[in-house]
Amino acid sequence: MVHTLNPGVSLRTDVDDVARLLTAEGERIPDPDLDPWVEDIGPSILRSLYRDMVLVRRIDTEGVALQRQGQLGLWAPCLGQEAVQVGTARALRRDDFAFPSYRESGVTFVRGAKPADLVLTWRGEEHSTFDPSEINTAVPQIIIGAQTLHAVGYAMGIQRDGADQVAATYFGDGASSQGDVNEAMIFASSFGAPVVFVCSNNQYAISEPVTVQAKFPIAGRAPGFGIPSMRVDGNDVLASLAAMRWALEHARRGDGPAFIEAVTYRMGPHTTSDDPTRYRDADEVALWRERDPIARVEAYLRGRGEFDDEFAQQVAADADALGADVRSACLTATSREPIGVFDGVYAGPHSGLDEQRAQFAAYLEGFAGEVGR
Amino acid sequence: MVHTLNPGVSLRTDVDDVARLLTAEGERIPDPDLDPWVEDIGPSILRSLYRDMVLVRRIDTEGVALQRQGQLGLWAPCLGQEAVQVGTARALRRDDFAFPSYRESGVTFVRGAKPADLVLTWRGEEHSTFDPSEINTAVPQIIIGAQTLHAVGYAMGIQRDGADQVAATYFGDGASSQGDVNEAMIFASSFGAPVVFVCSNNQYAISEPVTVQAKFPIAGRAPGFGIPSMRVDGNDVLASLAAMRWALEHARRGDGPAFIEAVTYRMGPHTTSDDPTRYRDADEVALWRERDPIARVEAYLRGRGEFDDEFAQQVAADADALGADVRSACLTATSREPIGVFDGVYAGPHSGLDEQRAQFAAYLEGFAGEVGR
Amino acid sequence: MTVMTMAKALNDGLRTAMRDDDRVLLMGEDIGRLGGVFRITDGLLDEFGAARVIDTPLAESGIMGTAVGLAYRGYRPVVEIQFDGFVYPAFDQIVCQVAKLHYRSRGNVRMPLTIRIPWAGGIGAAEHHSESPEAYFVHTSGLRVVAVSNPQDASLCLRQAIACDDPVVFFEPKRLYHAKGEVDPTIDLADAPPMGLARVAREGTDVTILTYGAQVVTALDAATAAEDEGISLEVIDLRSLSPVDYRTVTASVRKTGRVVVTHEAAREAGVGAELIASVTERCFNYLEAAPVRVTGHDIPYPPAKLERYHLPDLDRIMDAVDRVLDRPNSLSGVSA
Amino acid sequence: MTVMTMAKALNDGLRTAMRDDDRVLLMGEDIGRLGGVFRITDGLLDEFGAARVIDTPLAESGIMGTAVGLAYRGYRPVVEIQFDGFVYPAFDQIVCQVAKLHYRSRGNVRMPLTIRIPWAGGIGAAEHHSESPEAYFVHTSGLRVVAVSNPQDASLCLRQAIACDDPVVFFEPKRLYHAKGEVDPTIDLADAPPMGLARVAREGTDVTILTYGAQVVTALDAATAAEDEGISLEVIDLRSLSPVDYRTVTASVRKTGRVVVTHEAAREAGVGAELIASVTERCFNYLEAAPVRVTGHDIPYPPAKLERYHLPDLDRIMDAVDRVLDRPNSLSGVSA
Ligand SMILES: Cc1ncc(C[n+]2csc(CCOP(=O)(O)OP(=O)(O)O)c2C)c(N)n1
Ligand SMILES: Cc1ncc(C[n+]2csc(CCOP(=O)(O)OP(=O)(O)O)c2C)c(N)n1
Ligand SMILES: [Mg+2]
Ligand SMILES: [Mg+2]
Repeated sequence: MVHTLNPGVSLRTDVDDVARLLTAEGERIPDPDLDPWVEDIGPSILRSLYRDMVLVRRIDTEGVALQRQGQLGLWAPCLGQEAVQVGTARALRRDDFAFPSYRESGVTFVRGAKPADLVLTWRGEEHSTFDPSEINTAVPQIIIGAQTLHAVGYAMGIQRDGADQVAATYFGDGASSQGDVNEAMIFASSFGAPVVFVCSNNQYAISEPVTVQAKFPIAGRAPGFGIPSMRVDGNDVLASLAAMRWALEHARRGDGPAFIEAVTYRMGPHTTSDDPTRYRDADEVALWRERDPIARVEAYLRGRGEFDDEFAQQVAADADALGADVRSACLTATSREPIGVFDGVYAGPHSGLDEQRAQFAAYLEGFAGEVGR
Repeated sequence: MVHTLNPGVSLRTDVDDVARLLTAEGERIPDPDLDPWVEDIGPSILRSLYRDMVLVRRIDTEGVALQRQGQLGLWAPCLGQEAVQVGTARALRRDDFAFPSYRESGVTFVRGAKPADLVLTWRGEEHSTFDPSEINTAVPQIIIGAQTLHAVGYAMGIQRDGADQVAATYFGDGASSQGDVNEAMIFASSFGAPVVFVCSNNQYAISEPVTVQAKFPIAGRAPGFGIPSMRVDGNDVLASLAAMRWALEHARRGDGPAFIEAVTYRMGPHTTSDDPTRYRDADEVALWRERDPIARVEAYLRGRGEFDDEFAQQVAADADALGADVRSACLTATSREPIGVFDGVYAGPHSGLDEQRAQFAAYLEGFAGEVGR
Repeated sequence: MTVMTMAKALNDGLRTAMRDDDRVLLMGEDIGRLGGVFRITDGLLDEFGAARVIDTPLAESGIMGTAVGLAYRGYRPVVEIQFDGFVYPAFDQIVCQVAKLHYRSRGNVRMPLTIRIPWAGGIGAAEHHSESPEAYFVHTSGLRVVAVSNPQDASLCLRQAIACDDPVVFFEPKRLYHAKGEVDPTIDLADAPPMGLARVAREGTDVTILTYGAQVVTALDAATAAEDEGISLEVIDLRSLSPVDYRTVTASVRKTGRVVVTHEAAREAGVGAELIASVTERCFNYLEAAPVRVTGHDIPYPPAKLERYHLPDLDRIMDAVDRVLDRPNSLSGVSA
Repeated sequence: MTVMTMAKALNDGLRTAMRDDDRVLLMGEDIGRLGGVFRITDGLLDEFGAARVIDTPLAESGIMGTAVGLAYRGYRPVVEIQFDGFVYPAFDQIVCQVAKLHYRSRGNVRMPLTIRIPWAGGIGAAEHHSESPEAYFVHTSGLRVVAVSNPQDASLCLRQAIACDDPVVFFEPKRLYHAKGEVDPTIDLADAPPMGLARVAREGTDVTILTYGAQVVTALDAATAAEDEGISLEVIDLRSLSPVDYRTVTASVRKTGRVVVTHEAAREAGVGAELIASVTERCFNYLEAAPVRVTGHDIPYPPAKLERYHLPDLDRIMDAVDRVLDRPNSLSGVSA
């Protein structure tokens, strides 16, 4: 029969209706789909995933602190979302290309962003700092969902180059409502483009709970477009890594796009300008605190005797060092010269703007000479 | 398990993978999902559906002819798509509201459009003629997919009025790729709006076969958004009616949106400007000629002794009369006065445009007085 | 009369409009429990309920398109676009549907939408949060465009925009949200002057400054500074950018003979171009000097730390004043 | 030199660009087997294959957004928007991404996109098929905007646009697609004058007509008509709308002292406003009369049967010429 009323799709949005390998208590549970993808992951890699998550959290703490101190204009915390960011980004090959959103500091960090790259944009010094081609990561995107199409186009370029790279794009639960994200799935499917969609469903789009965007799991949309998808525990770094490996391999071997919905939680405010107490209960936050992505890895490793205080201290020290670097990159930043606002608008000469620039330069110069008016 | 790799969805795009009640040969076959919706449909209603389809086809023939004769600027034939248009539109209640595209002359006709309404827009006299509130049908839409959102908004209005009407929106297979159509499904689902989506998959978006838009059935997308859907034979007027009744009833009783993909075929060119021989084979067209929506109803009724030549002649005569009316509405049309280009831009006074209008009126007046320059 | 911030005046205006007409409803992202990221809809969900204060999915085209459908059904949707830079996904629905449906339907379908846009720069925001897209809408026939500069206008013009049977794009300068002013929130719309008359914000005799939105404040500051130098600036707050109240504008220009236009938006084909072209057409014989524009540069909005070199400030306005007065200390100038 | 239609010249230009650089690829709706609804890409699928001539799903934002991604990867996408009125769904990607990525990435990411738009009216088309959206793009910093008026420019400017490292919005007047002209399709880009110099299409001494696209032809007709009346019009074909070649423009205006601007697009905040504002700023002391605009009305594009009352024709141009020359037979005029 041909109806697609589709009883096969799980219509629950329950946050526990996810694929998982590490429980909140740090217990390793089996999952037939994910297990094959993490057979090689032993304690040492897990420790390094733990370390990355702690570093990302430290960056985040520093970002919030710097903003509070007036050193950054804004910060979008990723507190609580370290597992999906680190797990999926670590699964990428260096020559794959990531298209993150503003909240993915964990992704850009894993990709190789330097301390300055993590804060100068939020400080308002530059719209972006790093050269995308150096760390194979796009300028983080603020226009919700726009980057998903860029990733698909990039993946179409990979196809044309006959390469075996993959483009990966990150976006939120809110973004899933944008036309662009749906068009991205359609283009990806039609062209069989090697792209992986990672939807970090952190339960909120600013104040709007995910139920405003979707009555059913977001992962359930992809198959309709012909894209296989997986819904995983985004607070489980191992599951995130496994799912991403599955998705990347699917795309890399020429089977086209794949989709991951990582169920997680935004522990902090939307940004430092936001006041989440206006729209969500402390209880809910407390519940999710129990599901911390870092604690469970520690618990698991400790349980197996693979984690001791010395290691924890070492990581904490590394994190402090990184935090200090981030802070110093922020505090030692210098702003462009005023005339620098004109830099980089066009790649080539432009009679109109060049004239405007010259006039403004003359104005600034004359003005500098004046003592008051 | 939580993966939605979703083996439940039929991944075939085969045009015969549809729900059907009348075969191309005019055989009535059972369908457990559709049958309950057409229990009351006896020969007399079937004859009237037949009649409507013949009339719609006659309008279409007249439109093409008028265009060939230079009386219309353009015409978008619906030849071959009469069943889905008549079947679904006849299922609507008068106080439901339809949001058609440019190709749905069959829908606007069934809704109550007058002969002039069917041609004056294509003649270039007016962007639209009828008053939407009189026939509960929106201005037909040219911007691909835009009307689907209007239908959802209208349906949200119905909800707010506590009414039991339904909004129905029509669009093509090509349109299914537009962000707007996907956003429409999302809004409809989130708000549980009483709206029915009717996708007339006529296999082509101008020259592009549907496989450019979708590797898998378009109906398979709706469930991902939480919208039940059905894929029916769009050349089967009975199945189209049945599916539409199912969808309307679903929406009307407060269960939210429903989606129909009607698999049909655009027998003619995209518009009279198009040359389909550039992109499709005569064989394919011939194949679909065998699936004619009108012939099968006649065959079915004849087989049951419910259709005779007298009836056929009567309908043909009615069609000729309608065709003549359409032709005469076209040929007797008068154009607005030149100054009429300014009519209806704003609902209230507008100092800028009023001044421009006055100036142009003065210009026209003075100019009329001049003999040459 | 009460003293209140522009944010409060807008909130109040929405409440009044919703009380006056139960077909008015609000749509947007985060406008419900949160009350909008700028709190302009604060408390309205509680008073009017979720059927009239609608938190929508995150899709601007979807918001605008469903608002069109609600208008088809007889509603008067007031849409909040969260920030100026996020209006573009809705551009197609605005340009092809909202602006055209009345014309296209020969007046049968009204589009009494109000599109509220927290607008423009100067607040140190992230990319895409400081845009000045007004010229796009001014150039779009079928729309009306309003930009306010003080709490009283915010209150009254918003109510007028909502009551207007045509679509209105309504710009709210973010950097003035917390500026205070006297407001009479009870003005009877039937008695009020029509929406969109320009306002002589300060009378003067030497130079006319045409401006709108937050730049009105900067221009008034410039006028104060100019006074010290013995120059008298007349500052006109346009309030309506489409249509422009040329009666007020030309009266001023005929008096002063000199014009400076200032806005934050880029210069090229901006609203300033229209103002200068129109003023030149209408007042050519009164002009003593070429009108001058003081605008944002023709660059994408720069990073926050640099925005003060982009936004036309008091000094740049004064420099232009010097130029139209042909005073030697003008630093800028136009090449051939 | 060969005589060919503009359609053929464009087709030829695309072929040359694709042969010259294998990173150039075409994207759009129906551009493959059909060769585009105007046949501009005719035969290119056969020559270059489906990897370089890409029939896309029907979604303009999708086309533009994936083109951005391809540019990230080092490709040079040439996007065809099927008709002028269908560019708006892509507006967000154009304004926020295509126009800004170079600036935003401090020059690290280039966006060498060419956005081809079959453009404007006069062909009796259905709604949304006769739009003149150029001002939106001229106002958008970070874009370049070109509009051609003859086969030679179509051929050369298109190749230059594709070779340009910045995004170019390229307007092709539909009603001239079948107009013929001499073309040298082999011009070496290295030797060619830079894209976007204005062209004196006809020399004259009394009035400067500034125009572009299909209006160039109308303006030239007007110049012929004017000659009979002893009036000498200089017609300037701008070719580049952003940036505008003001050297050529001001040289002409300083000579004639009188300016008429004509375009099909609506007047309010259109390109004509920018031209008049800039000319007034640059040539104030040379102007003998207020510059005048002859444009489409500030209305949505009307139904086909009425378009001739909307499009500025020879008579309306002549009327404006009379006005700037202060001849008594001018019928229009500007109120206060
Ligand atoms: C096109 C667009 N509309 C609105 C916004 C304002 N905005 C910024 S973040 C955000 C919520 C995004 O939610 P989600 O996609 O779930 O990502 P999250 O912030 O939770 O990581 C909104 C509405 C925007 N940046 N872009
Ligand atoms: C936004 C937009 N883009 C492009 C077009 C040009 N166009 C008109 S019809 C059409 C194909 C539509 O195909 P489909 O949705 O399948 O409907 P059909 O014509 O087959 O009924 C296209 C590309 C348009 N009208 N609107
Ligand atoms: Mg979220
Ligand atoms: Mg179709």
